[in-house]
Amino acid sequence: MSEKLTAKDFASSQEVRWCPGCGDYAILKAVTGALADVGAHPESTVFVSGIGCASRFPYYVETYGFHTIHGRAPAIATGLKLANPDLDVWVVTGDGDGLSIGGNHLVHTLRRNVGLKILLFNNEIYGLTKGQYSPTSRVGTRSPSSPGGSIDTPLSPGQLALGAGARFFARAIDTDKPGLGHVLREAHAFDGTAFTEIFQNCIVYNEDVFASFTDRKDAADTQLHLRHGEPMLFGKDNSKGLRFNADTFALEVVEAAASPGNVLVHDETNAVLARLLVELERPVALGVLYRQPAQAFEAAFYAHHPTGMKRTKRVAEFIKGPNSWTVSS
Amino acid sequence: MSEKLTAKDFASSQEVRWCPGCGDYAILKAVTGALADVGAHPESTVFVSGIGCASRFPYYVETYGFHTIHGRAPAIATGLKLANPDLDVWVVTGDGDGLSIGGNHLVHTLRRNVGLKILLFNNEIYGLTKGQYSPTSRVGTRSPSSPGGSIDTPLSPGQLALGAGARFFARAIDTDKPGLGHVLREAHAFDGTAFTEIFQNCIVYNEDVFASFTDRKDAADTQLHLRHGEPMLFGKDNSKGLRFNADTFALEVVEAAASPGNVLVHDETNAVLARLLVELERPVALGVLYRQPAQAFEAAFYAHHPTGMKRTKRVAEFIKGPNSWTVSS
Amino acid sequence: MLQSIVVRLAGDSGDGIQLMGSQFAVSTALSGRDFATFPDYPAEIRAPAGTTFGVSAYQINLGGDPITTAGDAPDVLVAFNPAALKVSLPMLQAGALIILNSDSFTARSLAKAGYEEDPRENGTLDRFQVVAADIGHFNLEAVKSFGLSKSEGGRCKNFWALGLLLWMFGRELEPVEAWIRRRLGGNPNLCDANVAALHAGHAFGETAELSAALPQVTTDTARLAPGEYRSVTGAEALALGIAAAGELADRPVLFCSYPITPSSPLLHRLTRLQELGVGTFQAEDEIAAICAAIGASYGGMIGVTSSSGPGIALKTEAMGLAVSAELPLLIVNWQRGGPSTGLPTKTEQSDLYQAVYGRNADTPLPVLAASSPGECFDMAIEGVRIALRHMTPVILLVDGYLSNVSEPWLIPIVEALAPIESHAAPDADSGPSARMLASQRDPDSLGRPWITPGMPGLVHRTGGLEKDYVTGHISYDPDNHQRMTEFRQAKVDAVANFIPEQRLELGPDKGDLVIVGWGSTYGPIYQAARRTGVSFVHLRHINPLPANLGELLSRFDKVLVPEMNNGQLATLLRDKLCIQPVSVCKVSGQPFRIAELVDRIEAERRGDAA
Amino acid sequence: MLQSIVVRLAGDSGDGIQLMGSQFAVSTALSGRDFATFPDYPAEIRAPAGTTFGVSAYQINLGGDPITTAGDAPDVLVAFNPAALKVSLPMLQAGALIILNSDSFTARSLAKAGYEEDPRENGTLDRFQVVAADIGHFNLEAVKSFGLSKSEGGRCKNFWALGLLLWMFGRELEPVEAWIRRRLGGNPNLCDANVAALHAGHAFGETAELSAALPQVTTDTARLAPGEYRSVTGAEALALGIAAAGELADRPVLFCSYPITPSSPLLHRLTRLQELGVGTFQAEDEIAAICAAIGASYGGMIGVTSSSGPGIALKTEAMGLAVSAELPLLIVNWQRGGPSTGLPTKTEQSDLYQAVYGRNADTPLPVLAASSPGECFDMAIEGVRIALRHMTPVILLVDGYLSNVSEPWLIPIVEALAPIESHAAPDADSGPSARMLASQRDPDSLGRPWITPGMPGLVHRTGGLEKDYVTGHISYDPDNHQRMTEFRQAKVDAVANFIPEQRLELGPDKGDLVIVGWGSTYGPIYQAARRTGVSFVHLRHINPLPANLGELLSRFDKVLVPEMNNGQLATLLRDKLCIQPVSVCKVSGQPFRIAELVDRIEAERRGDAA
Ligand SMILES: Cc1ncc(C[n+]2csc(CCOP(=O)(O)OP(=O)(O)O)c2C)c(N)n1
Ligand SMILES: Cc1ncc(C[n+]2csc(CCOP(=O)(O)OP(=O)(O)O)c2C)c(N)n1
Ligand code: SF4
Ligand code: SF4
Ligand SMILES: [Mg+2]
Ligand SMILES: [Mg+2]
Repeated sequence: MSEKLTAKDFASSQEVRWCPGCGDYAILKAVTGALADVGAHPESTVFVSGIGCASRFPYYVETYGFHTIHGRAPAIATGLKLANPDLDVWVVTGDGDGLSIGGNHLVHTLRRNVGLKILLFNNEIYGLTKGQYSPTSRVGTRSPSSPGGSIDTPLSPGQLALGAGARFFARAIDTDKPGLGHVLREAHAFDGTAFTEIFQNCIVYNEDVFASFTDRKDAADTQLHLRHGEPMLFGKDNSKGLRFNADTFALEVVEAAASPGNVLVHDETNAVLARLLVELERPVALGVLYRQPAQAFEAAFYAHHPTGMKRTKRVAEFIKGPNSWTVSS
Repeated sequence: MSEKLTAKDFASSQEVRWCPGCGDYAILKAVTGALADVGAHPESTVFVSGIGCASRFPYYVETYGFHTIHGRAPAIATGLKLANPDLDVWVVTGDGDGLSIGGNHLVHTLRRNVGLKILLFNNEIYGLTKGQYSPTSRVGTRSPSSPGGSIDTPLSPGQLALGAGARFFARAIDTDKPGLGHVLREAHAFDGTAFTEIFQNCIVYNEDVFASFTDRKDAADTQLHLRHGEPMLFGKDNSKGLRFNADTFALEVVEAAASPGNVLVHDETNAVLARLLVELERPVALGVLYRQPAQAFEAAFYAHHPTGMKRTKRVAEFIKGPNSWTVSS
Repeated sequence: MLQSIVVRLAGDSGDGIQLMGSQFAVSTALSGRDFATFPDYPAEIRAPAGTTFGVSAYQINLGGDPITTAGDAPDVLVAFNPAALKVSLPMLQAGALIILNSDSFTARSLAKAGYEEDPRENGTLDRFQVVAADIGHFNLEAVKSFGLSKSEGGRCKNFWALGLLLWMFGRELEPVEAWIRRRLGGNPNLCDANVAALHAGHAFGETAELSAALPQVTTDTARLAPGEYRSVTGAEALALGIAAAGELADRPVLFCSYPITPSSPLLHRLTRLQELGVGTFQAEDEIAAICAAIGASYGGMIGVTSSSGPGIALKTEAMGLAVSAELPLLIVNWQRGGPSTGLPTKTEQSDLYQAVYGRNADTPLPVLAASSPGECFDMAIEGVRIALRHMTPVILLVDGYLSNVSEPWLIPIVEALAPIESHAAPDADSGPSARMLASQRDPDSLGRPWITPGMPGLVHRTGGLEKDYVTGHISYDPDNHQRMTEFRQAKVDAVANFIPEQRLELGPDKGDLVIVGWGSTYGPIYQAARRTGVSFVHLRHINPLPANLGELLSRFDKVLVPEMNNGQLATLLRDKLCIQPVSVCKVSGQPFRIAELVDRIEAERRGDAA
Repeated sequence: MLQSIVVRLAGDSGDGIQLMGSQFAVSTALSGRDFATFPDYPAEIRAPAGTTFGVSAYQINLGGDPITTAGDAPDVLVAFNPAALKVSLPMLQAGALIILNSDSFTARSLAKAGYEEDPRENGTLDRFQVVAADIGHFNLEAVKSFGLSKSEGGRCKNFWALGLLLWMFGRELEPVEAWIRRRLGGNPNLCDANVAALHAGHAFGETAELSAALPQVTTDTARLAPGEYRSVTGAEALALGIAAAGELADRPVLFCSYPITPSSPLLHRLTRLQELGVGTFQAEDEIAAICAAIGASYGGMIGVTSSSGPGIALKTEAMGLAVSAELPLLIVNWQRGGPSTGLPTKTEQSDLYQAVYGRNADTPLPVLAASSPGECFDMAIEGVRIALRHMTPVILLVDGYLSNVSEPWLIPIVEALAPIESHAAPDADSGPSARMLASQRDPDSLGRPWITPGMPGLVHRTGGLEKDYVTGHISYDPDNHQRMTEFRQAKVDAVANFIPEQRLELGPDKGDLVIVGWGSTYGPIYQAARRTGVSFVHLRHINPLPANLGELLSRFDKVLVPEMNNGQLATLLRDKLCIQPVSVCKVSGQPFRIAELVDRIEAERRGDAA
């Protein structure tokens, strides 16, 4: 497989079985495209998923794929990555799979910084099980299991990840081809756990929950596309910018023209800033919010393993222990 | 039981079975003391725990107690609190019980803001199972399961809790009677999940891990005891203070005398500040780092239950459904 | 006049087949017929239109009673598209009537269904009577005046077809019309359009040229016991049963669950029963769900949790805690196809091993099973009754598909049922000895008093470590552990002293062959036994088994055990009764057909079974 | 000269009893005796000094072979304090020799132990020979010169007592001395102090006035098969076995686990075997542990996980995934007392149900059991061999206490063992059909090729949904599910074609009574069978059972099944062999005593058993 592969080469022969109009289709296109862009090899790329609509993903990608059990994909992927660190291991999960039943594995994978690219398709609902509210559903969400509206305060994937010690956190919108493509490539390049939240539209059970900022027509005012080292500008002709108010410890919107000097420049290595960006509601911060590389878990694992998992001695050299004795006939 | 109970009244008849010198003894004394201080009633107070040395705690308190299974105490306590919101429910857990196997329940309990007082005894080790490294053990911790030193980046209980949406986070040292007593009383008064990390010395498997800041002799320089609305002063005669550097987004130590104006005043409702305080290593921030009340989960649960879990109708009124018909003989 | 008739509706997931089916079932009920249904839909939420794996079907068997299965082979098929036809064809009765939505037979949809040629033209359908109608077209005509979008208008076609069907079976339109108005009242225009489609379909039935081909059908009416009836699904009946148990025990119920197919419908139902003192908590996972339920029971409410196999697996550790702490709990398992994620939307009976034997250590607990949608109500009450009487967790096994299957149900009079007793807390003399009261057990049920936090003077500690039989304190004493292990077994065995003797459903009380069934296989076994005249025993108490079962079965030369698994009840009977049953295993995710059981029974009697 | 003798060392958790015992065991081994040990310590890390529940004990049975248990009743007791005496007294052989640390018999410690009066004075000890020595005092004398703190110095007393014991048994001091130097080399002063204490204790033995009372003991030496031996615990042997399996399969091993008593020692051991291509991963919980192991197997390493009952319960869902995806995996279960947290430090055999039946759906997998510390080595290899041959998860059951029990072990020659074959990946012709290769199975073992990510041209998808038997794609086809369910059972059944026939351990090959055992009950059953002359069959393969077992057992009138649970193997035998065994259940957390088995056997033969 020397000649460069295209997005089509990464589409499997399996019939895609999401609802017509599901945001997952756009994500699938973006991922196969990104795989082609980064020159991934099908045989050394693996998609590991849990259970859910999102987790159907591996069937549709022409690479190795493991559709496992609900919530456990990060743990299985960790074992896989330790067994073969040369593999490109992607984890696809949902807001239920990854944050509800699987929350703990996600947290521990992030703090260990295992070399996995984790894509969390957040549609703020349990799709596959027919639309119950999820850990990211907003308070008051009416669903089959919360006809009167949900009362649980939702989790913020970004805050939880950063609180767990994540070293890469990015965000994108399912249908934002360039934005999603960008973070997928950055995630692929990151050595450690690259955690990406993708706002995904479930047209059947949670249609348009993200419309307030995904609508193309006023995207300029509702979306902030971050670039490290560049001023945080948005709005029509980048007319607006963000400033940090040291008294309130909060970010505030300013007219860029008015105060060019104090428009904040994005520093993706700043965890405090990252948390403020995660909280922003208008505009919503997209792109790589935080990136602070550190040795990946598998690298530390092999570095601490004197022989790098190679067998350099034989059991015979260990089996006798300190005190053996011989019985002669 | 009208007349006021004393700490001794809250000590059960059970023989305490921790190792001689274990930090848990001091915590037990502080808790029974706090129960007496706040005028708790034995019959309406419950201690729920998981498994671990810390989780032995309920046996030693003369209240209701449920020593459950590893990591699940917050989930069991949630059911109990929903069943009887009038109870004072305390959860006692360890860094393994609460952050390793039980991490997910902790996270979801915090985001829901269930009315539980959670005490996490952090000794940075698995005590009961004879000393393996835990999720809070520092990198390089040598233990029976990491003879070459652990490679996992530890979790910060405070960061994880705040990332999960905790609305009360406090810290204390096992042997710091006033400091611990203070946070226990504050935790008891909080309506919602009050999460308290207690630095606890495991003399057998992790002796003195916290000595760098628990040592009485230089406590003044290594400990910052927070009080809402008061300047963050510490050191001999409060000679030092903390300032926020808006360029680096970091807290820095200043000579209080030199710059009285810009010594930061503690605002326990500021989540950004709370995260900076959690990170502080010298001095270590103690007391209530963060408190931002919101409706407790059980309150919302009963508010959303039209009859507050009372039976106001009989099954007979529901059982027929919309379409019933009669077969006459 | 037919004794009974089997009708199958099949179309795309998007065609509203399940809704059409359930409305036809209600109308069937109101017409005084007995019936049984079998909804059969794809695993995907909305599989791509036109594909065979996207076909959603609803089968109903109706007529004179007793109807106990959805029927082996449909006599009437309504096929909305080629894929639906293709999937259903192999099941049909020879000479069956097929109603085709002909304008769906485009080249594209034929290809999607995997038809090389049009089955209407290549003789494929010769063995059947075919009635083709441009349902899509006529429906659009009927609703055109409402100015709906094409797709909106198209979505009325299930009611057009239902109208036609109602004409065929000579049914009233009124109840369906009323239902539409209740359901779509919010959108009068859409509401009227659907009603119009319904009437149009009905009117279409009369049109001369068709009615020649389309016979009007009348079947026997049911000879059901007198009383008030409704149509009920397993999920509906179980939800009502749980609420009734709360009423009979006069305790609130806290239902703690994490969604999973096919258990979720129970959660959904229970959220609607708040005024009955029922609360629901959607936990972060199955472990948290059972733990919260345990916490609720510890706090004095009736803790209930529900899931299916994979989720139940996760609950097994916590079940041990409930057994050790002697706390009541109802655990419902809606069994689905496995192993692992397996066949989530297909039914199975393969979690019996897990229920009876599936825990670490010697951790016995009572296990029940429901035979039909309506019986889910009774078994929920029985489960809670046992849980409170013996202070133990109880597992209720339900075959997954019963969740959505419906049948006519003689509405029970809850007031007439025996109240559920629980062991009152003893009088507190407070002081240290009070603690011991928590472990003073009733001599017959071996249940301990249900002492809950908040009760003055009874303060005590409990947990998952072994406890002293008398004081309830932690005990590592060897003899005490022996005693406690035997006590826990004795407690479960004691359940047998409180449950009814096993009775025969059908047939002579001794003879050459008896069939032993459990769960939803009741329906097909009942019919097969009736046709062959063999005896039939059906189990509702799985653990412990009724005390007289061994003696009862010993009166037969051969014991035949049909089950939708690889022989799990057979294992239990060998273990507990030391008999050697003959297993009839079906693990295809499909219920038994009556005919296959009849064949097998006859083969066994001839002695020529493999 | 005695055939064998049972010695029990008992003291406070802090007294270093376990260390003293293991050193005495090594010395026993080096002296050419056979032996078996039983460490018995409290659940608490360090229970309060002087309490009965804080007593830590180490029992060893030594002498001429075959020694297969730690002995029913100690002939010699070394008691470091009153609590140790009180706990041990009921176990002693009449006339046993008791060595007391007399200066520990203070009023305070007597009270702590719950003695109203001094047992040395009220006749309690009349039936025994008592030798009192101020061990504490003499020890401090011996180490005084090293200027240690009182507590440090006091902690040498176990070596002082060991010295005395070594004198009693006429042993060399050198190996122990060498061990002390190895272990404490870092602290020469402390090291010398302990050595001095050792010598002082030994010298003390010679002193005239004592030796009168203190006999020197010599026992038979063992007639062990010639070869090189070592003393080994179950944890040591299992760790070595896992490493050996990796060597024999020529694959790295990834051991993924979460600490739990009594499983942790295996994890600790394996962290020391890195040069053998073994890696260890301490996961956040048991679910993550088995999942990481599954991921490792999916990636081509040998995935292994270990826990005890409660943790295994949490792993059962993931086991189903490994079965469904046909991935190899070794799951070790160190069985402890339950239910729930139960008796964490006590041994039991009560997870057999869970291992054989404890999963949702029809999810069979092979189950093995180890009979002795040394056999843990063989069973680890056998487990991995089966896992790789049949591409299936395998459960290995080990009775918890074997983890720390030691015995002399004839050191195996790993090079001489048969290599472990795995199903090589087929040649990739790439293209779509390559995917199917993943489900082309070996006709005998039914194992599929172990295709792992990274292999070019074999790219495919797998998972927990039902798969088409041929293509491996997702399949909801009813007949395919039937076929796959039967295939999964057939695969486990096929294991029986590769394992040795069941043989008799002892006794005639037919007769009135045969005892069937499994796991660690081998020891006491062996002795009891030998003394009573009955036949003895011991199982190492629990599922599937050896093909000839049914026939073998059918040659006996009565089958007696002693087990440390409430009758779980008996259930399995009824289920699989349709025989009716007689259960002998002991659930006290203590191993069987030989005498109680002998009594039971004789009662059964007389036919007067309850
Ligand atoms: C152990 C277990 N519990 C529950 C389920 C049922 N289940 C499957 S997917 C899912 C949640 C899916 O939500 P999410 O992860 O957000 O994925 P989505 O379908 O929304 O893409 C649940 C509860 C399961 N399959 N296994
Ligand atoms: C399901 C289960 N897994 C594992 C264990 C073993 N276990 C008991 S306590 C514990 C960790 C204790 O550590 P921590 O919570 O920090 O408490 P500590 O003993 O340090 O106070 C573990 C792993 C268990 N009892 N149950
Ligand atoms: S249910 Fe929602 S998430 Fe699932 S496939 Fe359909 S649209 Fe997509
Ligand atoms: S092991 Fe450590 S934490 Fe546990 S009781 Fe002993 S000192 Fe305390
Ligand atoms: Mg979702
Ligand atoms: Mg700890």
